[in-house]
Amino acid sequence: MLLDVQGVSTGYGRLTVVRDASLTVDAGEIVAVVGSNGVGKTTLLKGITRSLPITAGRVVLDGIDITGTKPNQLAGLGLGYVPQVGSTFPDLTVMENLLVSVRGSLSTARERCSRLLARFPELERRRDQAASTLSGGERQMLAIASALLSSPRLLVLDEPTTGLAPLVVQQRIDDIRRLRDEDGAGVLWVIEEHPRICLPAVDRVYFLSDGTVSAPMRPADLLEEGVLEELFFGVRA
Amino acid sequence: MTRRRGSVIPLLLSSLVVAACAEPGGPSAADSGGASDDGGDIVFGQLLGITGDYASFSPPAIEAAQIAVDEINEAGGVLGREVTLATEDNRSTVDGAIAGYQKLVSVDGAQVLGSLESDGIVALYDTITEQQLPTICSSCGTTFLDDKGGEYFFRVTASDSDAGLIAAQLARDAGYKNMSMIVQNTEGASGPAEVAEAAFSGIEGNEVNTVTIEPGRSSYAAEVDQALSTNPDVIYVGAGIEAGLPILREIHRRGYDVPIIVSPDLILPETTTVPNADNLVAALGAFDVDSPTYESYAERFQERTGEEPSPGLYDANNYDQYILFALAMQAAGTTDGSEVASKIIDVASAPGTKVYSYAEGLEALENGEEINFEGASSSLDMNENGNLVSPQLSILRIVNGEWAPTESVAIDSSLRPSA
Amino acid sequence: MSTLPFWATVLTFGLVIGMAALLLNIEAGWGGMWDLGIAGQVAVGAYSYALLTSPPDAVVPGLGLPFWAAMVGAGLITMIVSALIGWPTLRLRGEYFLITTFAFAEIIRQLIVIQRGLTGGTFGVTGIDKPFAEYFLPSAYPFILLGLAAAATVLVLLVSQRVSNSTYGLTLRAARDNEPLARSMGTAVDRVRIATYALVGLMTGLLVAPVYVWFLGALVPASFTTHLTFLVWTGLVIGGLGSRLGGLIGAVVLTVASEAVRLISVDPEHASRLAAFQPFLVGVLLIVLLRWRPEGLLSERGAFRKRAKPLDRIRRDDPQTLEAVSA
Amino acid sequence: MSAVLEVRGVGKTFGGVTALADVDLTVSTAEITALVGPNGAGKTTLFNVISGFGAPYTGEIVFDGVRLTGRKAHEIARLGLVRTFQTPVGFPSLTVHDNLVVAAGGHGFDGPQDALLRPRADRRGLRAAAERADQLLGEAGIEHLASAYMAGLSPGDLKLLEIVRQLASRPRMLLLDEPAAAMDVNQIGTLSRLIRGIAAQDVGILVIDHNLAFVLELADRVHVLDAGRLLAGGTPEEISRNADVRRVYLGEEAA
Amino acid sequence: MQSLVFGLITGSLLAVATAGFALLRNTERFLHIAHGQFMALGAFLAVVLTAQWGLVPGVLVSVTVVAGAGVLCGALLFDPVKPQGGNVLLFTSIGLAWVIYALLIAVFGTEVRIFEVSLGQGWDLGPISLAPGELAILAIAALVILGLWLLLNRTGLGRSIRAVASNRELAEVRGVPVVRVSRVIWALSSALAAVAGILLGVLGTVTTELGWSNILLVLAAAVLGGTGNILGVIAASLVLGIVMDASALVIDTSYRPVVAFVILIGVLVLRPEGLFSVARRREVAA
Repeated sequence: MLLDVQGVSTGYGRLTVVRDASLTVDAGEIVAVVGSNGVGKTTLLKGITRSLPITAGRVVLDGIDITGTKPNQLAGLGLGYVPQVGSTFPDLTVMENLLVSVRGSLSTARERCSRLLARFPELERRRDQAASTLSGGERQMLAIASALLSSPRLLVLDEPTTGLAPLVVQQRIDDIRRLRDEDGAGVLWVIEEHPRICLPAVDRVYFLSDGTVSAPMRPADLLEEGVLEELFFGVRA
Repeated sequence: MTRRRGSVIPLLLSSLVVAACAEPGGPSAADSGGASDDGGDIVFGQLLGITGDYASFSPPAIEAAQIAVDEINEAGGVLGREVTLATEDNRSTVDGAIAGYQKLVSVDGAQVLGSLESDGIVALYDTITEQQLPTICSSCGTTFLDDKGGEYFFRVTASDSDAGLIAAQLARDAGYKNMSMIVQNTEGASGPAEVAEAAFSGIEGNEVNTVTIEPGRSSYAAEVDQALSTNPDVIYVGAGIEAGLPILREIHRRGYDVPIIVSPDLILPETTTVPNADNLVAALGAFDVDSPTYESYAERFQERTGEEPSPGLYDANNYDQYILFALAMQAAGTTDGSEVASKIIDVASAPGTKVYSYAEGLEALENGEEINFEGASSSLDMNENGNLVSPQLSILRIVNGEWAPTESVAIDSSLRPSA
Repeated sequence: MSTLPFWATVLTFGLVIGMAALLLNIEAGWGGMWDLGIAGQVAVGAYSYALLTSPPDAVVPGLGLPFWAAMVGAGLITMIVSALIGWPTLRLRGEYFLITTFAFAEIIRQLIVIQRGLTGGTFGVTGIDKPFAEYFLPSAYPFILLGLAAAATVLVLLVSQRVSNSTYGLTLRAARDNEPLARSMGTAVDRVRIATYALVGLMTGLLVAPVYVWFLGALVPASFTTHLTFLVWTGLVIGGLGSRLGGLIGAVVLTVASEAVRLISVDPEHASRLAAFQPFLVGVLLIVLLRWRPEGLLSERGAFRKRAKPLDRIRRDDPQTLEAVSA
Repeated sequence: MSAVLEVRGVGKTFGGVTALADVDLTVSTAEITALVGPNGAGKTTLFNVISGFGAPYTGEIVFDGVRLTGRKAHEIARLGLVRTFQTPVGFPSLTVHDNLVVAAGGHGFDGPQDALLRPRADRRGLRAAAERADQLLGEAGIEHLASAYMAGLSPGDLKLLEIVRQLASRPRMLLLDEPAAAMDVNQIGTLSRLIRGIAAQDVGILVIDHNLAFVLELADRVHVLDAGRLLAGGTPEEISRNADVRRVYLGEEAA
Repeated sequence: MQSLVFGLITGSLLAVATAGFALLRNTERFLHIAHGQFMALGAFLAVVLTAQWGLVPGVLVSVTVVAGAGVLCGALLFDPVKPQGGNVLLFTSIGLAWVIYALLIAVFGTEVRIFEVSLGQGWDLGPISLAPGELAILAIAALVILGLWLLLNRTGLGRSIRAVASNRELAEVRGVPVVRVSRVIWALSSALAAVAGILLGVLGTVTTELGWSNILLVLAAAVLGGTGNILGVIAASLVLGIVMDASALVIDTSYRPVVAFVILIGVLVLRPEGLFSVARRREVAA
């Protein structure tokens, strides 16, 4: 098991937002967490990626307990995280954004980044532009690309498709699939918008409401007529 | 300003206040002059900038004061009592001076006040006059005291007006016509500079270009450039060491090789190292190096510090002021402030037997003679405003890497703007 | 010898700084306007007072008004100057506001230095008219001055108390906490802030500056450097930003503690080390208090406890929260 | 049906990006109006435009017969058009009670003059505001929170107070920005009752929210905003069947 | 012309002083008022040490010592109060400024100190005059700034620093050792302060007031430069230096210090994001 989250509670200060959340991700698997705005999806991810303190439970990454680990050590342990807000360095160029994630000598780093950029032709064209000049979709692409540089075995994505046009959303989904298929990575993916576009790409899904994580479900069950409507709209169409 | 001093109302009101505030059984603070005559040690107060802008002047001045007090005590003290020195820091600021003054007067019980520089003293002028505390200042050049002294205020140094006049006189006598003045925007520097400017430009055919500078800048290149833009044949630099030194170096850097008259603040060892040191000339209230007082003082100063007294640091002036206090107090026969103050001009000036040490003066006074103390810094003869009548001024230049007096001059009073 | 006049003088200075700290508390503690230009406002008030009282034939000529009229005049002048400074400045946020007020104070001080004809330049203004001086012996006057300072402090304290218990004070604190929300409730935040700036200016010119002038006895620009600003700020931070009495207590503790050093007798040779004590004390107090008791000796919550029960500590001015709100 | 707010052809751009384009919207006091749309659709931008926050826009907004163009936020609030905020921090270092007092105290707090020159009147005003605050706390059933500091409240309580506080000033119309976010089911129930109660008192309501379930249940009329444009408008039933809305929300391919 | 050269010297010294200040402002997000005192500390140490050990070793040792002091202060004084936000950091820095100021007085005394270095006499180069020492100061300042720019833009460490400045949380997520980078920034910033203090001391004099008298100008330059790019800070410093020195041609020299602050206020009121700040499009999440 790549990621094992066991009964985790986390939140801001004394405020517990997520309670007793458990979920798992296996290698080569895309796992989604679905839920509407404000139910604690981002909080859960911040807890897993150690940006927020965990008040109960533990997080195990590939057999290593990371409950007490500092966020900047996670990349070295094979966890790549793309936050929802502020997922790029706006003042750095595209190339520099990528280089930040690479340790080791400059020449090998450049080589690796160039190889990676070859997979993202839109970014390749803008390699010396500041990230702040990119469009929303390009920015998300850059964010995913930079997370990939640490050769993660687990990729944690916080709503990478928010605010993107459906066509662009599909492109991002293809990127994510490729990760699973080509690199054999596990993906934990938070989805709020476009569930119907995104869910077919997913292997397993958890539904999050009011800080509580449901039992794992098959995406196909969710995609059945009316289920999403009930979860999201509260009515049966 | 009318002050109904001595009327009954103030006494009544004050005693009420004091009764309400004073420590039970403690001595009343309402006595004028601060201290009561209780037969213990006599306290000479000393208020100067141990820290802050004037800090570099205080170490030698404190040594000099201690030399004076030791001399007084060795001769048997004043009125048969020991003299002690109480020193307070004014932080070179006004509020520091006020707190320090209160400490000296009310805590230490200082019966006279010696001070070094002008700022705090000018602020305290009214208070000191009202409290009738005899006060001498050893390096206050401020023109404020030109007509305000004489009652409780005295100074044993030349006025800034004189310092300004002599600068103009120097330039005139050397035949210069076109002077550029670089003047720091502080009271000590701009006071004399204004007098110099008025006096020099008052002479027909002369031109003056004045550039004001603010201290505390990283460089003064632009200001110096402007001063040099009129191609002066003589430059006047009135500034403290902090700004003065870079200005002198900057003048040299710009390749100007004309005489530079500097204000007394710059007569310091540091300025002897500037590349254009040979061009520098300054005038200063001279130490009367031939006087026996100076010789004996200089010897003791050398013993204590291993250094020569330096006119630019006013240590001999500081020594003189405490000897004057002691003699005046002895002459008055009391420590009462107004009595002592009224004797200061008497013991400093003719007529009277010339005396060259406290012991000599004490002896003469005990013999009932009038005395005229000749100080280490000058003859100390004062006019009715407590200003030196004929400040001895000498022209200093840098000789063999040291500031040295080269000649003495008297002020040409025809240069005085009012004259 | 009695140390009382000395303490009276020190305490007078402490009250001057204390009054300024109380006013700063209205502005910064409750209003959230972190003003680094206090020295400038005090300077405007002090010079206004001095020039209004100074006789027309003095070295630095003035109008020769009686002291009370000059106090009112100084109050009005400082109020107008403060409002004029506040008008462009108050639109700026955070550090930009800090820097701008800082710069304004420095400009005022430099103008005082430069405008010799009006202000006496670095020579300063002497011969200050001290009220009631003619009725008392000079040795008793420190106590009179202390009494006047205490009376002025009581007035400032009354104003501060009134503000703290008024709708205006509540609005001020609300606008500090969350400006967009305050606007959305109909509060003209800019107007409230300029009015606050003007009120602080008025009180500074009316009371703080004159007492400071009486205490100083003469004005030189060196008395209005940023050191004065930092002294007031340190007093307020020590006492507790946002509390009712903290500024006063903190400032008095600070000034008394740093002047008490004078009572330690040392060899003059070591005097410069001792003299370094005041800045050292100010600095250490600031660092230590901010670290271990950031709310100061008295806290805002303590001051407005009434019916409040303590909850966990909050981060005021949390930029993220406010940014999120205004986004 | 009396229209209290009319938005006519409003458009707005940020540095070349169109945030709103030609938005028409009418809110009447008779019904609860909702505005839904995905993230970045421009809902909050529209709120900011209406309530006077942010830079100028094109088009026209009329509230109660008064053109709002060029008016400052506090002036608009004084007309009785009051908004809430998505992040409901309130005034964090004031107590809940004081938060309400600020809102209830009327709009006239422009400076210290009343506090200093008319202290008695000021005190009376403060007391009246405090009574109004007590009453509102009672109505909302949260008296127990009166002396708590805002900074210590739970997100749900903060959300609730965000509305209760703005009610204190007796508005003509409320703009509610995501009132149900971060609330649990029970709180959402309370919230819906509260909003309906307000609407019943002839107060106009425009609510934006992500939570479609909540909005569809609450509102009488729903508008859908996508990429700055109004996509659809109608009753909740119509909206939940609308193909465009499904496409935008769930990502279904348009049929 | 000549005043342009003077302005260039003033401005380049200001740029060295401000670069370090801006580095801290952009990464640690507070106004480091004690930066001025680090300048004074560097100048005093260098005056004393160069007199004993010669110019180069003295300067190197004092810059190193100041850098170390900066790291220590950052770790012991500032890191613990970081969660309390920029204002607390700012006032902690003011407190530190007072403490260093007091220690300078206590240890070195208040006497004016000078470097025993001559800048030589000016060469006449057409309309301008430039002394070898002035050229050296300009060159050193330029080298320091160039070195800083290369470090920031051409090395991994520099990228990490800029990444922390640009988005601290993300930098942490991307595996940047933020604490270590923060230490490096403190060292770098303090070392720059020391270099600036020494250069100022060589050009003028060294006094305990050196820190206080320069910090406001540093603040002004940093704010005018904006937070985006170190080049903005350098440009702002040069502009301030040149305008201050060139103002002597137009108005009385006593107004020189006022000029800088009037510009500062004017710019802040008209363009609060700074004169040279690259208009940064914010990442819109909503």
